[in-house]
Amino acid sequence: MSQADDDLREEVRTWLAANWESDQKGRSPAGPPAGAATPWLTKVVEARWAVPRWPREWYGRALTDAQARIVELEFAAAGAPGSGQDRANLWANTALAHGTQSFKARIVPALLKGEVGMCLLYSEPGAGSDLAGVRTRAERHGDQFVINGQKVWTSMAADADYGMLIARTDWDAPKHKGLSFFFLPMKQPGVEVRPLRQITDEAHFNEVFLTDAIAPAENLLGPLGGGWGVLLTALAYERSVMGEGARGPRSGSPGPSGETNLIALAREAGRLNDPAMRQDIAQVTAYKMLNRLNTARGKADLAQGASSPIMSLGKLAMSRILHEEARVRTELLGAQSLLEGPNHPRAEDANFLSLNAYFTSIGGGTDQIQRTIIGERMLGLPKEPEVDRDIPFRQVRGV
Amino acid sequence: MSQADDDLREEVRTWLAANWESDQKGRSPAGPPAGAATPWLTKVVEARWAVPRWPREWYGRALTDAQARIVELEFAAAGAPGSGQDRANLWANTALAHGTQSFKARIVPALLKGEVGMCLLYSEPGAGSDLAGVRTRAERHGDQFVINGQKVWTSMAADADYGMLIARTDWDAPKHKGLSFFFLPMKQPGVEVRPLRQITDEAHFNEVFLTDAIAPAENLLGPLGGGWGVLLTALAYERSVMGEGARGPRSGSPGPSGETNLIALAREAGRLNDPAMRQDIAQVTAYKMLNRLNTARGKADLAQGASSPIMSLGKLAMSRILHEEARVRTELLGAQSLLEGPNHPRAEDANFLSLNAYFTSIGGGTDQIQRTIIGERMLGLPKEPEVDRDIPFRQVRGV
Amino acid sequence: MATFTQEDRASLADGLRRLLGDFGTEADVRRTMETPDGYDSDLWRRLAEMGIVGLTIDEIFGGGGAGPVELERVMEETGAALLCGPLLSSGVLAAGLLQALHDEDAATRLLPSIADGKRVATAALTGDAGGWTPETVTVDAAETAGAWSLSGVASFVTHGQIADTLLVAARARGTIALFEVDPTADGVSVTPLPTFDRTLRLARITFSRTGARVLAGGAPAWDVVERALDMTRVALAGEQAGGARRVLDMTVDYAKARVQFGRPIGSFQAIKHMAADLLLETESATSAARHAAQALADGASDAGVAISLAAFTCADAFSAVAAASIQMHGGIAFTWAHPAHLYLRRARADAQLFGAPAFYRERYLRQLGA
Amino acid sequence: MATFTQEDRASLADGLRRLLGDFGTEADVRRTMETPDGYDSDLWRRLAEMGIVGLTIDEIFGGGGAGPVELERVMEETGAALLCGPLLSSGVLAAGLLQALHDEDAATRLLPSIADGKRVATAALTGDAGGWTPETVTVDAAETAGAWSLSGVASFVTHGQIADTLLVAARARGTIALFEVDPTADGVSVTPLPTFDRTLRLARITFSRTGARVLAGGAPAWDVVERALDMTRVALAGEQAGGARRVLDMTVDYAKARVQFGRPIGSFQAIKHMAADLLLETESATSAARHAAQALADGASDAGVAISLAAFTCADAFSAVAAASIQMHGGIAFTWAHPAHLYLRRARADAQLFGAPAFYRERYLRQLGA
Repeated sequence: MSQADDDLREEVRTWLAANWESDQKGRSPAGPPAGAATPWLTKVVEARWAVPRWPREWYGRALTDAQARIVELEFAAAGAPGSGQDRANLWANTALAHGTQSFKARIVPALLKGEVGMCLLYSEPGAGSDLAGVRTRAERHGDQFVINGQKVWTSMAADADYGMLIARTDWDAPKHKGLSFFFLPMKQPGVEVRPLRQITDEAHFNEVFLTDAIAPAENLLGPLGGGWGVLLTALAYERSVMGEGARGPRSGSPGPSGETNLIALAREAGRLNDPAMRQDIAQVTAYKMLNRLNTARGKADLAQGASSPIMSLGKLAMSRILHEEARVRTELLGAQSLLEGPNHPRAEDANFLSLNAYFTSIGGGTDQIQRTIIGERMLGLPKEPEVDRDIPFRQVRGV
Repeated sequence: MSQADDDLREEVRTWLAANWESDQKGRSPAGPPAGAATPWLTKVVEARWAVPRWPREWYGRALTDAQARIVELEFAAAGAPGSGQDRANLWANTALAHGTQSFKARIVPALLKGEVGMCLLYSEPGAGSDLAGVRTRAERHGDQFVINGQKVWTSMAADADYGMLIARTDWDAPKHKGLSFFFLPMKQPGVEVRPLRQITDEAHFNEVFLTDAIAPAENLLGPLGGGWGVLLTALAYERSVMGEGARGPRSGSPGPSGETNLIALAREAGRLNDPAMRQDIAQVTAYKMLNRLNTARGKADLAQGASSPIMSLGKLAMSRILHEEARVRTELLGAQSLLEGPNHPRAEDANFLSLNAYFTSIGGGTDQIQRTIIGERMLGLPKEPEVDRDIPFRQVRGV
Repeated sequence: MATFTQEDRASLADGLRRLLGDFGTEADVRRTMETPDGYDSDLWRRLAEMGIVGLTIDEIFGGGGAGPVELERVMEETGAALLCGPLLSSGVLAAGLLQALHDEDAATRLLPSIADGKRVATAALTGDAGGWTPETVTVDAAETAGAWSLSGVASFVTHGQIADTLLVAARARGTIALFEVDPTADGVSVTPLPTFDRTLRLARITFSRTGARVLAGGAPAWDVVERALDMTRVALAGEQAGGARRVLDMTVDYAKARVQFGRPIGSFQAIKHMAADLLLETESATSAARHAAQALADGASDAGVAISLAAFTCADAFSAVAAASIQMHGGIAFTWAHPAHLYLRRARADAQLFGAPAFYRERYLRQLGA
Repeated sequence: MATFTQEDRASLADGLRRLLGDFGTEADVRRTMETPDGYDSDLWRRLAEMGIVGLTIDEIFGGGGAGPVELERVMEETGAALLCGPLLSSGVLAAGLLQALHDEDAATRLLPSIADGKRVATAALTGDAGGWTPETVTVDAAETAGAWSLSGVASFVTHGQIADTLLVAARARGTIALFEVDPTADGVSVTPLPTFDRTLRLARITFSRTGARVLAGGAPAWDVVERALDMTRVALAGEQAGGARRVLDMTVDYAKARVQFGRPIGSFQAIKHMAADLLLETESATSAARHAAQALADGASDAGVAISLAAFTCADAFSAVAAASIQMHGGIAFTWAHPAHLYLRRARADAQLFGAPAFYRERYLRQLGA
């Protein structure tokens, strides 16, 4: 520990002691939710604690990662939110990395202070696994882009002020090269948000219909036709946050099943002495523990600078955990699993989980896509022939 | 039942009564093994009972399939071998369908009478799943072909008089179009047979090294460059025989494990009351029963002329059965499965099966290849892009 | 009993498929499953007219006189279409009890109106624990001066909330006997149970000194229940096999049509190989269900083994196919508007209705003498 | 006990990997596994010189004074190379017993020669039933005038046929005590057992009034056995994790190089996705083995849970990876000449050596309080 580190820690502590009262609102790791703006967040930003890794001209202190961790640790110790946004605020990082000076000057502070709500306009009915196949059309007219198309699986769309949008600006370029990335203003007539009813009978997501929606030219992030690159960095931020166990907007939630563990349920159901069930209970419990151990080891490797393939295995592992837990819960409940509703909470758990598990095994890239990514990026296995890669997008089958 | 059918049945019965003594040697469904030639087989052939569906000029009676079944049933009832070779004799059927008149005249009767031993020269070290990728070279010199290359997984090669050989005669044609099919004489200096030691520590198969081996031009079956078509019909015969439960030369054998069933083993091991093991035992026993039911239903559909996807599922099902049975046997034995040898027959069963199961899940097309075939031929799912299909073979990667 | 040729069975199935194609579409299912009664009285009438409701009821009682083989084929069609309604409860289970019982009077009184669909009957055979074994019966019968009354609880009663007639298994004189109860009688309270499978209806029924008509003179009746349950298990197996096949067909069609990365997703091995495995499960389920039906029809000595095999094979196959189907469809099948989850809900319900797969695997092994 | 930094551990592993790369190649393994003794005395000497054999033996006895964490890392390397020899029997299990026992004399007499590899010791802890629980001990000890003798049977004794010293668990005065036996003593009969894993050596040993030296004064010793077994389980988990990783690497390399249909087979989803699943199993095994080692080193209260978790996770992972590897290689891995089956044989052996995965899953649940 250097003297500089000690001084820094001292400075943060002193500042927190002087400014933090612990009754304040928290933040989601993916950035403050809409309307989460608080005097506190503003204070944190102005005191340059929100993004200590960033340069001074952008509310930062140009600290090293190690130093920034010190700041985050002190904030965590005090239970104070708002720091570490240089790692975790998907929106602000994307804007800072790719926005124009004037746009950044306007949007970045607002994002850090939680003054604007955001959503993701990535997936389309025709572009799920194949995100680069989006067909939402953005055409330049003077100093603005006119956007037409449909997006889906957008959470928080109703409250959002902006959506990070990937749209096609060039139909003659190959699929990855004709895309552009925008901060699309959501509060306008051309944007219609319709809740999407899920198989769980909930509606956490929306379809977003874009009809001559307008994005000012300065809301273009990155170069025209360079949207895929911007999207990849944005997805990387998202994954890094998800990797830390926080649930990004496109990851699943175990739902009620989290409330009680399998052993408790088995005891309650009088099945804890069934040797066959015990094997299943042990295995699912083990899968969960192993996923925690893998994540911890992956983090440790990364902390030591060693690259680790483990992180990207987490989602695949979680998918198996959720589906297997649903299966075992159902078997433990037997006929009870026929029922649902508030009077049958255990059945509700098992049934909800049996459906919501697909959220993780499909959402944010299906298990099949994950296996391809792991095989190619982690194990270095060769890609398949890509029939749609180097031809004009308008000639791709199905377009 | 028509009068003609009754007359036929009567004729067969009378003939069998007059000629068959039940102390004679049996035949393998894939055709008489080498050296299985018997006076009896000769008798059957000359009496035109061996291939009743075939035309009269080829030892047959031009009977309908229904009539031929009557003949086979009578032979089966008497326990007499030799009939039904028009369905089951891979070698004779292939020769009859594709050989030249003079070649057929010489080879077909010998095959029906079991006077010549046969083997298959299909797979190569570089052409396993991708059989059409064979690189054994056949070059025409005057009235014969000179053959160089290596074949593998050939059973009965040491005793064989001929091998059915697929070799490449045109390297500038696409992979499927440059192949030709031969009856290769095996007893010649250019053919070296080396036993292949398997992971089971047995050697049922051989590598066959071909060094300037000679095949007379008249041993070419089908047109030059038309070998793939001939191979497909040959494989179809093989599958139809295998589909009937008989094990073709490239299908697996359950080995010792067949001798005792799982319930008996569990009782012997004192594990029959373990509820967890009982679930596994029930499931594996069920898989076996289901495979029998599927085969029976598939045959019934075929008998009614309805096409049935079931037959081609049998190999995939058998693969699961064998691997799962090995797993359950091992779990039942516990520490005993560490051992092998004559003093530990149960361990020998489990360990042998755990290895030999790959014979079925890899041999004759891996489970993965089977799933592709089932998906495309049975379910009509589209093929993958084939990077090597329409280019000269010499340009194919890896050649 | 009437005899049916292969052609009779095929035309019966074809006619039913056409009827369900007209009046039992996905839209009809979605509409019907939201109604309190959970069935479409109009479609029910048509099914009765076609002879489906009374299919296995003796012809002397106005039924079709068919057996398990015909029933299984019919259920493959209703399973494929996710038919909502009391066919299994009334036409199969309740009718099966009345035909297995030796009670001429009850049969004469009840079977004709069950066959023509005007009467919906069901059976109350188990308590809150579920299980469908004699031990799980929690209704007691008492006789005073030749008059019987029932007290206790029956649960998981399929379509109990719409039944005109309840056939109740109750403890009487140290055995299990069957009783006929009018659900509107005093002391009967019928509570609908919320079901995860919204095409299903279940009820919990309490009896408190409820007047009941004893059937077959109160003779021990659990063997009768088992015979009716065997017919029901065969029917359910057919429903599961038919459901699995329809889901597989839907999924394969989608895999051919859905293009990602410039290719139909069915051209990717991940999807293609899953589909091949599902075909094996589906064909095995069909084989198991039809084999069980034939064995029961033949009165084969191993019919019980065949029925247990079908019970867990078809339950697991339908569940596996319905579950994999959602994964193979991807996001679109995560929406309420897509039918995939309706099949998964049905598959999960069918797998528990008269005993779970693990129960039947254990039973199968016991029946095999282990 | 010595302290090791991350760097120390890395260089220890690197040095061992180089040594095995020179003298523990596949060819060496194949040659060694066909010898009666099943180990290469030359390589054994080098391992001793490198401090591997005595790694976890206290420094005062000439060992390396290392703990479970270093041992686990080392075993990952020996597992990857399919090392043949009594490392686990002598350097881990027997040495572990002597270090857990309070018998200064035995420790002083035996540990130094075990550490320098000149003495091969092993432990006889179970009978013909296997099981490695006190109930499965089938050797009885009798004392007459201060002299102890053993009678009975011990089986599955690892490397029992080459051991210079046997540490035997026997029933004495109604408890289980440990005894030291010279295998050349009267009444000892050592029968080698044929093993499916040809890189392993097992023996069955019978004792008939065999003179034995009682250890720790005949104090109840099963807790000592459990402590030595915990160290052994951690070592075995490391061996399994290392074996799984080597097999996965081999398989991935082959999938990149092997061309069929004009493409490396690793470009097909069927192979690629299998490999991805195997990576998850392999990483989980590595995490479980290292976590168990750390927990044991820390004397954590949940070390037992961590060790059970590692025991079945690493056993199942190694078995699954070795089995899938053969399928992914195809025909070439069905030949004796290909190493894949050597790993499958080792994986199947390791999964049974000190208790099967199902046994450890059950134990894990009990240790979790269920």
